[in-house]
Amino acid sequence: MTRYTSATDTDRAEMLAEIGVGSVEELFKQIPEPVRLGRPLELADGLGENEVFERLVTLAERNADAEHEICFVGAGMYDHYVPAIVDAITQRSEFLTPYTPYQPEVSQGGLQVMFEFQTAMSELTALPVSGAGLYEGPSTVASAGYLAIGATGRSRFVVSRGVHPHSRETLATYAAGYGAELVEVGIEEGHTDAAALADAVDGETAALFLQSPNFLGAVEDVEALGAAAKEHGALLIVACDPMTLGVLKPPGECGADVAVGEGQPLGNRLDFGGPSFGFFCATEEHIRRMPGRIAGETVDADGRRGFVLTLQTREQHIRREKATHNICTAQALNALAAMVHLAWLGRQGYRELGELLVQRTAYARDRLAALDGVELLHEAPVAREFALRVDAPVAEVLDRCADRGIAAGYPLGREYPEYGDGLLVAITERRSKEQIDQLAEALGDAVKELGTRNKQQEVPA
Amino acid sequence: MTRYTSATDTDRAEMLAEIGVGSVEELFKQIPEPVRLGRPLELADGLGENEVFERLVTLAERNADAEHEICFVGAGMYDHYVPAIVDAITQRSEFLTPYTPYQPEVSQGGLQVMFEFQTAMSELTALPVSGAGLYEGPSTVASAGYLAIGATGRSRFVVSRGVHPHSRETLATYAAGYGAELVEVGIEEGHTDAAALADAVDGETAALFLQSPNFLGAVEDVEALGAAAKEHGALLIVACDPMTLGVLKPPGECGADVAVGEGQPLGNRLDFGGPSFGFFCATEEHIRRMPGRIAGETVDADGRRGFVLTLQTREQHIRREKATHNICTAQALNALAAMVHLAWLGRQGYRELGELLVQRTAYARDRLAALDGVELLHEAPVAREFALRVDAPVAEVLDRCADRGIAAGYPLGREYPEYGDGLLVAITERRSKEQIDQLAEALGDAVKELGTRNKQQEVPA
Amino acid sequence: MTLPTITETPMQADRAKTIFEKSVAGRRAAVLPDAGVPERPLEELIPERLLRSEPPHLPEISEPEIVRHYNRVSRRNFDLDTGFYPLGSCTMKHNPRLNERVAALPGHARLHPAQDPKRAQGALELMWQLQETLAEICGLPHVSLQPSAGSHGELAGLLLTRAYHADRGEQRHQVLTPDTAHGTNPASVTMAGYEVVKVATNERGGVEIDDLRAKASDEVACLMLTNPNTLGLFDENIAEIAEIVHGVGGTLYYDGANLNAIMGHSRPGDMGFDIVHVNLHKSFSQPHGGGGPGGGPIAVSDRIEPFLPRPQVMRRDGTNGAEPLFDLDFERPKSIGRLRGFQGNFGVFVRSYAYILSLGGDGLSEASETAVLNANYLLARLKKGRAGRYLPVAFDRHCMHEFVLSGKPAKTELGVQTLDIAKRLLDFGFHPPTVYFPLLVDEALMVEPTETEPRENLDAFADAIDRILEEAESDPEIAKQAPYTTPVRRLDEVKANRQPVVRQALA
Amino acid sequence: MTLPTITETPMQADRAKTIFEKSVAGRRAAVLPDAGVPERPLEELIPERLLRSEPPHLPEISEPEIVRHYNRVSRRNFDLDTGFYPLGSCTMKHNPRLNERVAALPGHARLHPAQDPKRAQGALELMWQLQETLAEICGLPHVSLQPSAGSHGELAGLLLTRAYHADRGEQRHQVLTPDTAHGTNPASVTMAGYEVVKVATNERGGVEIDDLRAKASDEVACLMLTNPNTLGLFDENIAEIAEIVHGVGGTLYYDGANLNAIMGHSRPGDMGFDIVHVNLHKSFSQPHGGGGPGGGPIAVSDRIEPFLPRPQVMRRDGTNGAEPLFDLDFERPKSIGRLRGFQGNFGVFVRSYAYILSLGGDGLSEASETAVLNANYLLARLKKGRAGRYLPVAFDRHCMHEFVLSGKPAKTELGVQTLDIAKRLLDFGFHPPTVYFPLLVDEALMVEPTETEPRENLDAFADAIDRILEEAESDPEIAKQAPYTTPVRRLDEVKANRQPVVRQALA
Ligand SMILES: Cc1ncc(COP(=O)(O)O)c(C=O)c1O
Ligand SMILES: Cc1ncc(COP(=O)(O)O)c(C=O)c1O
Repeated sequence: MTRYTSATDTDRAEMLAEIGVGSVEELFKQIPEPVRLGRPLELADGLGENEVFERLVTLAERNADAEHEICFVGAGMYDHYVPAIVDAITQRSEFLTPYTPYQPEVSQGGLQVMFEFQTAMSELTALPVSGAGLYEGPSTVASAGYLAIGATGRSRFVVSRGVHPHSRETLATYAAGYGAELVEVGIEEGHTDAAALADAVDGETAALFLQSPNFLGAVEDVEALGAAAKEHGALLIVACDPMTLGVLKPPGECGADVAVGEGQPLGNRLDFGGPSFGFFCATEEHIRRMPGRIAGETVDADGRRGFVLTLQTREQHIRREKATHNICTAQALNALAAMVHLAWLGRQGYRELGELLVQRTAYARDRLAALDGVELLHEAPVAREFALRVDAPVAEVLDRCADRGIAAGYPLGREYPEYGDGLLVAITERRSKEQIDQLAEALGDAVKELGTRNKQQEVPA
Repeated sequence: MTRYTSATDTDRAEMLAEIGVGSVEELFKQIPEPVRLGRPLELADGLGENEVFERLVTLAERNADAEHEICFVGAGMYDHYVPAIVDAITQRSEFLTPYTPYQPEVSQGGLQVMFEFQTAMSELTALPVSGAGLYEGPSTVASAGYLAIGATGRSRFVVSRGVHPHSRETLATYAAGYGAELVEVGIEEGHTDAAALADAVDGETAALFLQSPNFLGAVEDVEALGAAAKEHGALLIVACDPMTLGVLKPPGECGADVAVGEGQPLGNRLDFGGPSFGFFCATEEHIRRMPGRIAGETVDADGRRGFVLTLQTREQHIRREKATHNICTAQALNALAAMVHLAWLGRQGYRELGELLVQRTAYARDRLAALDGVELLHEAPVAREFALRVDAPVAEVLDRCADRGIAAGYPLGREYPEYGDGLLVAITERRSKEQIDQLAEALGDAVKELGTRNKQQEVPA
Repeated sequence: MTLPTITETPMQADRAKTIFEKSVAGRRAAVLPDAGVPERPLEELIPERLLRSEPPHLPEISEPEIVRHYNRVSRRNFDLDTGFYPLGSCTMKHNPRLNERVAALPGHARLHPAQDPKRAQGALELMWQLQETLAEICGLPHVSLQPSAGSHGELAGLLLTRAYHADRGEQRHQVLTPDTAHGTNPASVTMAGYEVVKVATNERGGVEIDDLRAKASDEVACLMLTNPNTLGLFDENIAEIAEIVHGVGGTLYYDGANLNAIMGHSRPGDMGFDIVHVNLHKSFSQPHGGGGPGGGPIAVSDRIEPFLPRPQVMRRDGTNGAEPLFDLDFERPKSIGRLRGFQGNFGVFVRSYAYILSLGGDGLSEASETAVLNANYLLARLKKGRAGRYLPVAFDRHCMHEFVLSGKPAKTELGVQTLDIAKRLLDFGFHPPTVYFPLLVDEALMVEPTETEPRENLDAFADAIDRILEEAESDPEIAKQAPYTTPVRRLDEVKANRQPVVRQALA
Repeated sequence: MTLPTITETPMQADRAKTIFEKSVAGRRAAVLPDAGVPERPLEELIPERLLRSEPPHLPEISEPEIVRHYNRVSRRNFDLDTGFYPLGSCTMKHNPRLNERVAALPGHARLHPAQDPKRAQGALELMWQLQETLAEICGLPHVSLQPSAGSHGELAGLLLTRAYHADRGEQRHQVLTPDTAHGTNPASVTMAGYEVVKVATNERGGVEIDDLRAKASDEVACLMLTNPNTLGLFDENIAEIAEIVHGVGGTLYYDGANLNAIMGHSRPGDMGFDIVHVNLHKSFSQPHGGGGPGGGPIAVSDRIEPFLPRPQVMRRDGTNGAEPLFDLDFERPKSIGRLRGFQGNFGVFVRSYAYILSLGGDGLSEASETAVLNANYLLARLKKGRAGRYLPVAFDRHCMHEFVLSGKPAKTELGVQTLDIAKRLLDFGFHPPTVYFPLLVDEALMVEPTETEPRENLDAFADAIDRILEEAESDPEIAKQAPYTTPVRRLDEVKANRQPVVRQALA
């Protein structure tokens, strides 16, 4: 077995002598007999490094990953290209292996990165304050709810059905704890139903939750929808996709009080869903209610510039039951990855990438909608993902495409039974025109073969 | 196109102004018109990082590599497991991106590693002096020849046919330059023909070249064979496989004056043949003729311990045409990989690995030799590789095995026409008993199907 | 002019500069592929009022300079791969690079979380195997890998408790936590909508049974406990404690931060706990990453199982000798629901699973033994020196994998506080222990060496502590003004809090 | 006791200790798999007299401590990813991490070099494409990728020359090299069995034509030239030079170390060169690795082609529209033979090919432009300051991608040598230029900024040089005793040479 330890028999003997006991066993005597295990763990014996490697390779190769399949699946996590410098930097021991920066004098690296990250996210969302990152998107949405309750003293959430189903579900899970009622507002032609929303938001509402682009890919008119929240003194909480903010009006310019979202598209690999990070930005007034770590600038005893964890009186380790959140270990390394990716994209590249997504998405949408047996689920403007209806069983269509090495999209049925024939297709800069054309072919063939009606027959000869 | 540069149009304009020219073009005026290219290079336009990545993935996937094929090919380079810490350490910018340590004050990292590497190689070979590494095995053998000429003032090499064909060929190539005659001594039953060798070595002989285990896998009796060299005052140059020296008597204990070899098995990946490194160890008396960099210990102005490149008067940058070798850029990073691998193996692990190879090789040899239509090419003792004869066209046998995901070995025919039916099979710690059994099955089937005689028929019913 | 003398270290002299300050308009690193499709004006595709007018001020900088920036910045961190990091309660054990390697395999790293389970069998099997393994280690049969870290696991555990009681038609409002509890425990309690009730600590460092008995009632939903607790001591009364809490119908929650002490020796499930969280980034070697990512799987007993988060990884036996099939179960009617997006921090699971495969059952139990040996050895070494006088151990027993010293005598007798000692340790090249926690101990120093430290490092640390106390005996100012050699010296946290500057002002 | 003052930097205080000195008997990192086969006594398999009696004294140390050791040791290096590295003739340009990523793909990294070409088509195509690309850049139609670095390429070129002449029944003994030539050129000449004849340099820094003419004879096998030469100057007489050498039947060898100046602007083949080596680790971004690995492919003209090393990558057109097939050609009857094992430093080829794909033709030519711009800008900046007086440029022309200053005035007027300036630069955080080369220039400083440096770094370097000269004006001792802040200060090389300690003494 692999040990990663140093103690030899000699070490052990000498150390025990120093402690003054005869065996390690003696040290374990403080565990009362009845709760001792008294048998070896029923786990396999340890392995050498190359054996573990082979074992993991074998498992990994039983997954159809985006390097071996053309991946049009999105639904919140996207197959963006992670530049090589992201790996090189995040794998540096100096970033990979420290703990949370509790000793700022020897943690300036991590703290400065947090400060830079906060600046970048604040720029992206056009909100003045950003935290250093939370777990991932959906739980970050739930955390925003917790802030809203504290900030408004109210406990009713109005949530658009366009918000990611995972976020809505997680919000509900958390709400069962901190106590809040959820009201959902439906979707009409791709967009949040504005009229229903205006009705739903009232003086008891702590927060209105929107997402743009919403889960069906539609770009929402956040400003217009958010007016109801402003009117009733509810917070406007907007979930957004950080890869679209080079093109879309940022939440801060749409009246959002809080912007949150899934950080994965920024420098984080798919990893079957994690680790990634959630971002959390807000207006100045909420700074002392923000969840999680925040780095701040200051000076040292000699006047040198430096960074520290700040406003720690919000946090669990200082405030305990009065903390604004319970989070401790978060996702610092993932936030670093995002920061490096953003620096690599740069101001121009970030915008260009957003535009590239819009253009290719428009092409793909037109191309697929033109297929027999395929139509748009909605015609609302989209940025990087769009929803289709296919005239054939979606699961089977996806299997057919998979046989041709294409992951064609995300089936909407489980989470939106009303769109049982719905398919969500996502585009990244890795998805070339040729691949989109391949998808069109595969999807077209699949729908033709599996279609419930045969279009040919409909057309009079 | 990707640039990796910083100069913006503004930078360019201001820099040109500072230089006092109107355009970059003007700076290129020193190139006379007739030798200017005057047209763009006929190369594709540059690509974005993700496009280059996709392109290279596509190429890479058209190779059958040892992660996707069970590799029993050796012939000088072996599919050993490279521990993950080797990559982590060699990929650190601090080791990856400096030049040769010309400024020792800021190169102590690299210099100390060289010193450690020299110590380790000297331990492995049981010779007191080691250089910091040359290109790879075969050219290092040739470099040893150059040293022998200088050391003896003679120019005749006696070379065992058991020395790697690439080494013999490279030695011949070099010898055409520095002027030396090559005499080859044949193989008998796997071993260098001792009698022929004793005849071949004479008072004009600069060096005797042996390899152990030799190319056919046989462990040579270096001491006995080397006696002829000692007798005639020729240098005994021994090429060895560094992965066998935990088990086999080291060259330094067999009377070798120089030990050389291919370093790939130590911490270096296969890489389709390179980069790896060659090691070069010698007795004390040759220290001032050694090729390439050597690090030495010293102290700094304040008395601190430190390391420098030493005995530089051997080298081209100081001695120019009088240098003991022309090498400049060598393979420092690959030597670092070896050092980390050796430290990881450690004294015990290094020996255990050698023993593991011997045991599995013995098993594999017995197992394969028992197959119908397969027999041993020789019965000499082996350490980690052995030679078979197969009673079927070797190339076709290999194709059949490849169809079953197995690279069965190295065909001897090209380099040893006398063993046109010969197959060299190599074992590493990655080749499990199960894989050896799989090989036996595949090889057995292939030989049976392709065999020139049908063994069944031979046996009287 | 005289010869230069060193007044600042090179790193101190290199003042912090952010990447934004290195930005020059027009520079860039990334080059994107051409769209390759017929392009249309943006406004045709998305109404202009929904578009951004000006791109955000991201840095404009070339790739080589980005690399240099972050490489240089990285060196301003102290990290585990450089030196001893005995941060109590954090289990700073070695982070094997093998785990990084296997996590990076494209079959893991580029697997989309919404991939059809049929085409993600390897990933689901890995998760299932990890679940089984954690169940065996914790002594509880059911595991959910969803929680993203310890505190997320705590919240999950409390929500499970709520669901469990609700399912029985009960409403309970209190959660008991000992005064030694980690800050996340009470914070989680509040977040889960409960009220914290503190339980006192007895003279052996365990739960004060009488106090517990007094506070146990049908209002109590749960008792949260760490065992060994944050003093590094195993609570010998655990069976009785469990009986009391179960007696009033509460659940027992095990904060697994200290699991590294007892792997293969004792199991929370066997102690009577109903719910356990495991910190994959502590006991199971996931690197801490400067503050995450981590993983906080929970293991639970049968009665809690119905409420586990959705989706749950499941294994279906193959029929007629076929391979088993792995799937995600979304149909869990009593589930508390999702705790997060998708299935959890899968990349962390890969690393921890690789770690467990490497050590095996025997290796895990040996790891705990060595962790306990190391802690007791270091404690013994310290006791023999000046620390024995100025930094006495808070509860004088053999410890488990960590121990807590009190800096009270140092403060009163020498005039140096725990903080000063911690800062002075930095000059000696050590990361300080956790300080001022647990709150119960005055001027606490909480030391956890972990099993992966060789004895020499423990000796060197003990010697450094002794040197620092020796210095303080002759001049306490040395420690009070420390550190001297770190990239920056003591930082003004008050200023940072008063006028928070939490982002860079940009044009 | 007074408060500690810094007398050494933290790294200076951390004295060098080798991994062997950290070894403790019985410790280990690796765990090997079980043999898994019936084991037999070793002596049964290999005669005892051929066996090793005692294992070598390799370090005995745990994995975490190995990592710490090399991480700490690594920081004692200055590296390109940290700062400006204007080492003349070495082309310290950015090393993109993309290239490391693609080289590490298992299809490359774990491909056995003896794999049947049928099953290594991707690798062979890559090599073939790289050959084609280098041919186009060099203006010579045939390429061998075999040589492992520049000096290996030089040797190859000279052996090719020898084979070429032998094939014509000629025996020649001399090789001409200008006095500005790099040390590897004369060393290669000797190793290839030729005699070096030096050619003088004219007042514009080029080859002295009269001297060349005088030395050109039918004894001359070859002229080796760098162009731009090691002074960073393009030899305007190159056409005439070629004519002279070709006139006497010699070959022209191009040392490609300075190719970075002219990519896409001028081609050695068009200048009349017969053989060119390319340093993949200079112009084509392979990281230098602290002294390798590199790659030194050669490109040659038609008349040299028959003699190229074996094996050669070849492309066979597919019949009937099939894909082309790539293969290794071993049947080259006139070949000089192998220069090394297998096919060359393939991993280096992958990196350089990725680099070329990234930049493309336009990018390469722009890289050369920017390299030349940067060099001239830095030269202009330096000239304006004190360097103009104390470190004048050796040949006052526009330079190409690098330039050479002479420290002679600094030495005579200020009493500081080039070495002192170099050492003092270390304190300013810069890697010094190449010093004392080319030999022709007294107290030479050879500065090559490369295209990947931003202007600010050039400015900062110029400012540092100015500061150093300013210091020297008032006190030359400052430079003479420099450096002060590096991990060690000036090292005693004489001692190292007198009693060489080239390995650690072990038990
Ligand atoms: C005792 C204890 N409980 C809980 C936690 C919280 O764990 P996490 O940081 O994973 O949320 C910690 C972490 O420091 C801890 O030490
Ligand atoms: C001008 C010149 N020629 C030749 C060489 C030798 O190249 P290599 O180090 O690749 O052998 C160098 C390398 O420094 C050089 O600068």
